Amino acid sequence: MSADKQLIYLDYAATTPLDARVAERMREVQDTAYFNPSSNHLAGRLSAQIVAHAATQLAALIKADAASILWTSGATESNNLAILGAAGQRQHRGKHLLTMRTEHKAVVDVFRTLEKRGFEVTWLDPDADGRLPPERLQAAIRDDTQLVSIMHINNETGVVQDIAGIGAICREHKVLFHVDGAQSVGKVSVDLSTLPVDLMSITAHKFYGPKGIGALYVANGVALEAQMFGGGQQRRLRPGTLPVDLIAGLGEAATIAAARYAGDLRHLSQLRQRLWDGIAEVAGIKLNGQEQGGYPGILNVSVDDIEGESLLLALEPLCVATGSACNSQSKEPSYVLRALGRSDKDAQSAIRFSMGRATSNDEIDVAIESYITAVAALRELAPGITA
Amino acid sequence: MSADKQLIYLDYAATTPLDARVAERMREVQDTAYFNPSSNHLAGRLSAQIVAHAATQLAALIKADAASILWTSGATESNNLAILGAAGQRQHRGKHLLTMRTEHKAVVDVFRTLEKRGFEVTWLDPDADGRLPPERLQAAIRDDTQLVSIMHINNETGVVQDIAGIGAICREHKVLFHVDGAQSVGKVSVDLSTLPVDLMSITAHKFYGPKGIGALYVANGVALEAQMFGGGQQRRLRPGTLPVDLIAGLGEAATIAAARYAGDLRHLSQLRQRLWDGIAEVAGIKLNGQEQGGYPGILNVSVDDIEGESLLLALEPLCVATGSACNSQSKEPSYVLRALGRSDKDAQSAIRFSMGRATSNDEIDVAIESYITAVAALRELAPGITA
Amino acid sequence: MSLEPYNSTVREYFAQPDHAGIVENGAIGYFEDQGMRIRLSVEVAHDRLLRLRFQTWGCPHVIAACEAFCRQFEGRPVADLKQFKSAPIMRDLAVPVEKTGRILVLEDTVRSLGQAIQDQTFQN
Amino acid sequence: MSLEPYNSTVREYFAQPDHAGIVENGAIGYFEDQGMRIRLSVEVAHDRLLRLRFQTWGCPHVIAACEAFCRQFEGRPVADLKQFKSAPIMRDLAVPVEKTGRILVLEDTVRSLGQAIQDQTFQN
Ligand SMILES: Cc1ncc(COP(=O)(O)O)c(C=O)c1O
Ligand SMILES: Cc1ncc(COP(=O)(O)O)c(C=O)c1O
Repeated sequence: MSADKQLIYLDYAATTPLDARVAERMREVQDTAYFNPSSNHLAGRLSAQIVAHAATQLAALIKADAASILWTSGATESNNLAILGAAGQRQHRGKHLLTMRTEHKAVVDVFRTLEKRGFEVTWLDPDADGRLPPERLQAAIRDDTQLVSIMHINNETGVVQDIAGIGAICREHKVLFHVDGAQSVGKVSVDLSTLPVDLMSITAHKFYGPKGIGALYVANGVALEAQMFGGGQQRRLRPGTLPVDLIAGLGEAATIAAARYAGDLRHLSQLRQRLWDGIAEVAGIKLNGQEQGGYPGILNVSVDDIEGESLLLALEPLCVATGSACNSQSKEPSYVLRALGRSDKDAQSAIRFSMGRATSNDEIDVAIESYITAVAALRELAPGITA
Repeated sequence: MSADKQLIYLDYAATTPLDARVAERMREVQDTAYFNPSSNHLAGRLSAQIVAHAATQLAALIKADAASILWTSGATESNNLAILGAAGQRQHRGKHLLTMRTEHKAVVDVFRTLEKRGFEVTWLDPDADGRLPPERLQAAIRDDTQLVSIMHINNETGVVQDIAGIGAICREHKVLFHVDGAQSVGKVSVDLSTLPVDLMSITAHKFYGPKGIGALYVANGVALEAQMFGGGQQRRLRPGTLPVDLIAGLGEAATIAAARYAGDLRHLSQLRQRLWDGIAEVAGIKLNGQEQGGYPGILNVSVDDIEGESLLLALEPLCVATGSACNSQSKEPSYVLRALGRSDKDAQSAIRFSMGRATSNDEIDVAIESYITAVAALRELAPGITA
Repeated sequence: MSLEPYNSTVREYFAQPDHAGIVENGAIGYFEDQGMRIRLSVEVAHDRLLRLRFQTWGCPHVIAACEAFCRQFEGRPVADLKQFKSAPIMRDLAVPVEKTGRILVLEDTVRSLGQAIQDQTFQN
Repeated sequence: MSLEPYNSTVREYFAQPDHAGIVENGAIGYFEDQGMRIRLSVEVAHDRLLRLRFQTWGCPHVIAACEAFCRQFEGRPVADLKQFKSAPIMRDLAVPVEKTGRILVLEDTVRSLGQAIQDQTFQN
């Protein structure tokens, strides 16, 4: 339990290291094309070309048009721009919006803000496995519904939503559809040439790209109100000097992801199975999310009669998350797991293991042993009184 | 005039290359502490410590408290958050705001947005040398004035405003004072332990730090409305996964700047003098901005009877700016120079040379020759008809 | 941001809770609140707290507070229990303010333990 | 973002404006609008545009358009001037839409030149 021990990082859903080729590409750009892509001179145009190339790389990953890519600082900003921007743009037509209770904070808090501004938000519940039944969405759509926002892959549980089915319903009702793709783009197949999606949030640092850069996919013809002002960059939708090196890094990460995500998924599936096989026998353990069909990079489990914070400390030097990593400051039991029907106590004991490209069988084996040992040790501390 | 020739970069006011030590620090963090600083485990805490250290580095540069540093994606976002955030927070007290006509677009466009939202903005004019006489500000302040926003160093002309004098007037009238310090922090002395400033926007890429990261200094006790929502990061004022490597890079750039800005200023002064001495004899040339006392990294000149875009092309492979680099897409004559009393034609012919740490006398000499030659060549194209 | 949430004492006591366990046939104090549960048990001889043990369902600070209490009071006169205050422990363990309530559960458990010792004494 | 604003033809004509200058005692066409000014001068012989020169205050596209016009029409019959259209030049030079108006100034100048030649002819 000491900080000196070698860290075992199983928190890839929080953030990933830079791919070596991405880092190299960024260095190259930093050295030779560190210019402002908006500058109207040779140097600026060099950087502008790099930005344009990165847009084609990201567009190729998601099978979209490069012109539909808007650069942002990450998925939080993309979600804010998509939701506030679309709601604002369409409010004269109606003020009803739809989302789920299990969305990331960067969606939930945006809708809460819109509620304060006079919008009406319907918060849909998932089934016990975390999925939204399309009929439930269908039933909630009204004449004045303007926007539906549903995430692709849940950051806590790995639950995968039926984006095609949900999108089809939105199209049918002519409602805009935003998808928080922070946990999916670069990790699973995302084909926007067939998926009926209008807006999708993307962040590079979840798929081995740089932190501090993301994108918003904006389908052709979709209008948004800008949320930041100043300068003519990016069709006035999102001003600010473009970080050409970060954008180049995102582009490179996208190209790498396109080539290897299928292999990554096989690797992750095997790791997840090994981990689950190793801890499934712990008394009172419960898997949070889908048994099958979820994103294999995440395994989220609760366990009876264990205090979550002590469990986390007992697991050191394993680096895993309790609740949402993006929100782990708060000691509140995860609202995502509560929405899946878990009790406060179950939600409080939840641990999210999230694996990545570099995760090895050995690390999984250490994780298994640590988990079993930690649960046993904490149970020893409180026999009988923990019923 | 061909792209093959070696670029001569004289656009440091648009953006700067990474300092080698900054790049090294970022690599180190990318390799060993790429974690999410909000993650509640050993790895996350490692990254959190790096972020905390960077805050002390930036705070030391501006002589402020580390707790007053809020991380953003750059000065555009900082300006938006400061101005929209302060105006929103204080609107129940009054809706009058004060700024200058010569601010950066990332301030101007924010105030334009506030005008559309029902705020009243007074746009102060500078004197012919670009400075705001404090009396003019004093006279414009009303009982319902809530915020004054004045930039420290102008990005087009290098004009330096009297932040101490302006701030004193704001304090006296209990009006919040925001300073766009994008062109000053890291380049000149900024001492917030004595300057009466409530909010200051900072961006790393103007002082040899990374692009895509900036900060907003928020003085103790100053309340802002958040402009982005989601997650509990940064006291809910600015959510999103913190880019630990970029933040570490900003911190390092701040430490380096603190040690060398005085020497940089001497170097720049000498270069600017050399450049001005070299071109001052061109017929019809006019210096835009302060003769003395401006920021020495920028020299902005107009010249009679020359079309600016052709001048820019004729100067290749010199990389210089016309109008504002951050806005050089638009071919409109610079509104900043117009506010200094320049005619459209003069503004249109303006060239901003901006020098940096790596600029050499040789490069200045090439710039001088190119400028003289280009002006002569274009005048040859249109003798007589250009009166 | 998550700067170090546990000081070295908390880490030490959490890693080595030497006084975890139960004293068979000892006097028992118990309290639960705020989702935390603590059980203290003690063997008393010659009006002294001879062997002091704890069990708890709680966060690392609660576990460390229990261990700290046992270390401090083992061997001392029963009468000293009356003087127990959680404030010094909170200081030693650098318990964050939002957790203060949890540590007060220990105070209640100690009171309950004192009562149990008294009851046992009267029974004999 | 500033992707390449000038194609290779614009760059070539801008760098080598071979037809820049004025024909002394030639017929002169002049027009100004949108801040652009163009002067064309020509020496006419046997109803042909023998030597064609331009002067201009304008952006690179305007300069290149003038040069392109001179290159195309030098040596051709005066009557051809009537057929001049700026559209093909705009295409060859990939003139951005927002600059279309500027290039139309060239059309007006060519018309003025045609008129001047006619006037000169009548004068003679
Ligand atoms: C589902 C989801 N949405 C949004 C975000 C926010 O992304 P970022 O931190 O890049 O702003 C995250 C992760 O932090 C996430 O997992
Ligand atoms: C004075 C000034 N303010 C704001 C900005 C915007 O900074 P950033 O591009 O980092 O958002 C700039 C430069 O672009 C600037 O020069």
